[in-house]
Amino acid sequence: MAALELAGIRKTYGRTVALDEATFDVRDGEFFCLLGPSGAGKTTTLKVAAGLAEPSVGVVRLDGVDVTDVEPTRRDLAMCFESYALYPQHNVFDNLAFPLRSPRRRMPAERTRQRILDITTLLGIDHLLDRPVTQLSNGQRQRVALGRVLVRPASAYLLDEPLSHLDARLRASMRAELKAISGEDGTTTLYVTHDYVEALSLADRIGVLDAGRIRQIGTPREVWSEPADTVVARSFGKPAINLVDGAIAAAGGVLTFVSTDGALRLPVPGLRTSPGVRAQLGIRPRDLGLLRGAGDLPSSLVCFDAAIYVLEHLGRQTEVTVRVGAALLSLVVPREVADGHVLDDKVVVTFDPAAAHVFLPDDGGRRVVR
Amino acid sequence: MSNLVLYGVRKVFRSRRGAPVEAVRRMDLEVRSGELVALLGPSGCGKSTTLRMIAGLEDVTDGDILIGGRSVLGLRPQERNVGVAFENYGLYPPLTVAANLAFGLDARRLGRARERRARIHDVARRIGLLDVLDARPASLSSGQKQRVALGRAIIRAPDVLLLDEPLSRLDAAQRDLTRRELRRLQRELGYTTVLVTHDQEEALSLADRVVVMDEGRVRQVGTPDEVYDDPADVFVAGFVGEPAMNLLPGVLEGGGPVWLSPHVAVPTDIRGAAGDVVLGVRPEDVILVGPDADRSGGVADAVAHVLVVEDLLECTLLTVELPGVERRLVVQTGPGLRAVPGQAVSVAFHRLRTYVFDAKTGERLR
Amino acid sequence: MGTPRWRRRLRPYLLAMPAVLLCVGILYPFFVGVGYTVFNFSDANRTPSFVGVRNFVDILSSDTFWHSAQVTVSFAVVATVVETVVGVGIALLLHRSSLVARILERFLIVPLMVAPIIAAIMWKLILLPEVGWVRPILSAAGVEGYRGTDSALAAFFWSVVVDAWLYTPFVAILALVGLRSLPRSPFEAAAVDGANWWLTFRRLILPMLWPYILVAVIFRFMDCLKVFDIIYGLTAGGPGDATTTLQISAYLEAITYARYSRGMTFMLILWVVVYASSFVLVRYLGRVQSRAAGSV
Amino acid sequence: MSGKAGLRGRGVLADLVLVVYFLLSLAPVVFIVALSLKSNAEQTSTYLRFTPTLDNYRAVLGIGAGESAYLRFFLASLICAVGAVLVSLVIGVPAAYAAARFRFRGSEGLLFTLLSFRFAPELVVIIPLGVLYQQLGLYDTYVGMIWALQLVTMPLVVWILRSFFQDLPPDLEQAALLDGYSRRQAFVKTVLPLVRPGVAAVCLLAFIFAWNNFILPFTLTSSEAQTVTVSSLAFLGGNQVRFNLVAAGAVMAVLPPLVLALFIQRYLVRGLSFGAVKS
Repeated sequence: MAALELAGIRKTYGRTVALDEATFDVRDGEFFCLLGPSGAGKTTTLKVAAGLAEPSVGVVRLDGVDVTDVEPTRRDLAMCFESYALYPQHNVFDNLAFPLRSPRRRMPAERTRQRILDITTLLGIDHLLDRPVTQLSNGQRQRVALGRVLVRPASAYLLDEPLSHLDARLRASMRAELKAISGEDGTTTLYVTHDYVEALSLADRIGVLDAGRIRQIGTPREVWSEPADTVVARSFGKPAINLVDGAIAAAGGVLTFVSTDGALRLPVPGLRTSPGVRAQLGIRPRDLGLLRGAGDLPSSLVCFDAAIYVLEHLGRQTEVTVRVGAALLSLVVPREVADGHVLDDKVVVTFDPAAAHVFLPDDGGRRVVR
Repeated sequence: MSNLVLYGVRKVFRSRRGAPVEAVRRMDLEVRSGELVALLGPSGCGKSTTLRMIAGLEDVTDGDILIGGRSVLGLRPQERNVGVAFENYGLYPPLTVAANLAFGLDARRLGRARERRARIHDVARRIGLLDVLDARPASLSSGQKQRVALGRAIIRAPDVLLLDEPLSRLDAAQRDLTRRELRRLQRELGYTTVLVTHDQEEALSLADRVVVMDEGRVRQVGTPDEVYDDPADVFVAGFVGEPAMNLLPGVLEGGGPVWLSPHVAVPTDIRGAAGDVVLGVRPEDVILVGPDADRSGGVADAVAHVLVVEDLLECTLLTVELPGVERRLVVQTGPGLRAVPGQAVSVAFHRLRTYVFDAKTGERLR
Repeated sequence: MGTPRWRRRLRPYLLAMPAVLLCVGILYPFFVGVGYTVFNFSDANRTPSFVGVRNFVDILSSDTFWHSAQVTVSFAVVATVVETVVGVGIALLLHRSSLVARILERFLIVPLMVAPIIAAIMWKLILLPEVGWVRPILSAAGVEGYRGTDSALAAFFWSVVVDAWLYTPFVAILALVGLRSLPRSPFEAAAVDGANWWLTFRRLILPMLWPYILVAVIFRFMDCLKVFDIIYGLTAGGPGDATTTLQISAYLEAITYARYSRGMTFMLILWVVVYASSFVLVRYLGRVQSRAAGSV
Repeated sequence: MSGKAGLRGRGVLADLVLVVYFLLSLAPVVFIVALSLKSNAEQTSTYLRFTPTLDNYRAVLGIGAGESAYLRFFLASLICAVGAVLVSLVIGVPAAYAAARFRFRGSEGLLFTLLSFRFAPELVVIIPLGVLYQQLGLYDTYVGMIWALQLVTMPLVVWILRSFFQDLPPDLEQAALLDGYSRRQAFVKTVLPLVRPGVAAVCLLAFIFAWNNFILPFTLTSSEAQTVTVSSLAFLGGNQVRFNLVAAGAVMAVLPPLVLALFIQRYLVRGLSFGAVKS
């Protein structure tokens, strides 16, 4: 086990910048998730860490030792490729044995066999050992690829979207499995994913990567409740956070957010900003509600008028999209609350000002602190 | 707009090698005028084949297809007035977006040049393609491609609109956005629509009615709520809903309880049946009873051992082990639950939302 | 335990080194040959003297050169067009689910594997009035007075026929692969849109197939510009100089008459033409391919 | 599809056109085989009906006559083509791998130089090469021919192998590196087994092209290293031409490439188009 550190990594391919000044460290035994959309530079980061790509600028350290010039073979890292990178000429067993039989390890045959059996049983692929990998489904291949990493001890694991090709049910159970394994085994892990649920579930800390730049590093709770900017805010939650364009005004001494067309006006007290700036209001869909009948409204909530744009069932809940002026807002409510509404119905939406975030589009979407 | 009726439709693929494959088995379905019906199922369940038969891209082995009360069996795709948005878009790569939209109008020589231009403009405006009319498909984002495919399908005002996995190639953010727009557009235009998807969330959120298919067979037809709350068999139960329903093997006793292990019995209302069953309960319908989950008030069915805790902030997922039960149980609770692996929790199964299925046939027992 | 960067940087060069040496080994005679063009080097004149651009002036003002150039270009254009049109046509016919097409496709490559010089010999025999099949077939069709390749037009015609016989399959194979790699859904969409075959062909198939056709055209055109085997074997450039292409002229100059400098000058001019056309065509191909690339 | 019924008439017509094309395409082959089986008496007197005889083949191969020039040419073709392919392979595999996997200065230049060999009119190199060979004593030798044939085989080997290497995701070798293998081991254990069929196909194709080449041996050999293609033409040159013998020689010269081509159908398109078109 080792601590892994990337410092000031810049990686360019021709004129395109894949990674820009990426700096982060994965502590000894920590599970660190890099979250970002495709093309954000996640795989490049892993390849730089593994030594498969040479950074244009920057340093990679393992346990404080500069390994930037060390061949990948000698870094003692294990990596799971998104493309699986299984050896098509071998069956499952030989794929898993490949790292154990390498000149660096030369594990005795009996121990190799035992180790492979343990791991494949854990991953639920022990019945496939004699199968050529070309005859496996994508989900099975992915588990073999993961197995090839877990089968051997390493200073750190580098995992590139190891669950992305599994179906929903299997993904959820493998995620839980992976969480259990990492809890017990405690190998330093750098995990790359585009799925925020995986990041929230698995990570000790999350780094949000976008267009080659790290936007924020923090615990799941930090990146969720204190997003550094709109990119981070949009990375978490389903449906995604609502972002409404507008400006900050001072109405009767209280700072108020006013949407561009003036249709939405909401007080946002306690902001450290001045009236007149352009702003984006961010509200998570689960922080909005629908007012049913003339029931009394908790004093902490404010409300505004809207019209129903679309209703979508999500099991026991319904995602309601409402229109306020030109802005569309999604909210998620229990099914019975939405039942009976039809398109273009007038509704009253409730909202907790304390749950709102304000971002400054003129400042790269940075969040205003309260 | 016309209604669409499938009457005993079958499709058998014969290959020179191997046995014939029955891709669709005797399917009966009526899609009412203006309705959106989703065909939902895993890949290879026959849903795309059904769509292709309606479009005329695939022969019908048996049965009849009627659009607006008229059989279309003898008609080539060119002669059926259907609009199709293909899964991989099927855009015409050499043509601009405008020419892609115009292709069907040109081919059928619909209207004068000026009317056609006006129509293209109108459709492009509706689905937000005005800026890219002169671009070629290769330079579009997948969201734009998807909208071109949709625009091409609706521009001729088809009798039936067929959408094959229309959102599958979009990323999560785009998918949510496009899904919403698609739903709104279909409502406004009122097209009779058949949508094919493997994504249960897409089917539930878009459709008026959902047809769940598996291995060429229709498992259930119903509204999204019916399919979700009242699954007809174990396949539907397991396929619809996320996180997926827990399906635990057990033994049903005559008196009602299902024994999951010698230590865990779950009472049910089923009388007069006994034998091997599968007990189904959604993670959200498992209730935590005890100091940390005082909102239930129910009586615990079992004491479980927590294996994994996933705090997803919108909710918390627990993976727990019931005494003597091999299959693990997933429990979904509201956000902010404090639990640690190794802890013991009491769980209760929501009485009205616990389903029992015959272990052999998969049929729901009531 | 690190490996210095310069050693990692060197790795590809070490791997490519032998190939580079080989290129040098082939480029060296080429440059020596380019040197010949400013001397008057021949077997008769083994101690050449510098003549400047006189070789170029002589050749560019000679009728022989312009005649050969005209023959070469006409041959290249006619043969390429014929092979492309027929080849693409055959590919379209083969790209159907017909039993006949499936069986015949297996024989497509047969001519392609025949050495061009052997093909020329075969055809020479076929065209011989004494043993060949052409005379009886023509007379059966009522055409008399067939006399093989002894007129300028006939020699040119049959040269093109032999080239087309050999290389039409090349175009057809490329076009067929192109057709098979085209996505299916645009054509299904076209059917649903109500398009007939001609509209589909004109607006979709042809433009989508263009990158493949272009590869075939480039290869055929470039090869035709330097055609040697077929014409040498069939007519040896005759009758007279009716089918004397540039490479045959150069051969006569440099090898038959051993006038190296003049032969080399011929070749250098042809080489410039070939290089320039390949440069233009390959760049155009690059544009077409990159345009076709991202398209789904 | 119900639509097919309307096209059935057109389908028959299309099949008919195909049949005509293939008759024309295969007729010369049938002709030459027929001619090679004719006796001296029948070669000028009959077209299709004749009594087949293998005498011409016996004559060409010198069976019964003790010594055969043709077999010597055959052997020369074989030595030159195999030699050229082997040299190209040894030099080309590392170069193709480097060009596929690394971006390095000059890689494009190298590739395009090789491609320009393919498109260059051969004489542009042959004329000075011939003079050079006379001076070095390489004229009419196997070594000289093998060297000159690199003009034909080398671009093919490098370009096509590069496209094979490019098709393999680098992930495989990278995985092997991380699994604890050296670069050489990674190449041998992961890449090589996967490209082996492709390499074999390229070798065969390069062999065919080397075998079929005419202008190089025609200008750079005279007797010792003269190949089948050149000698076939020489048969036509004599005073007393026996067409049936020429035909027999031609058939034998065509046979090896045709047989080998059967093994590489899958890779043929990629080979013929230098990797520009993949099937």
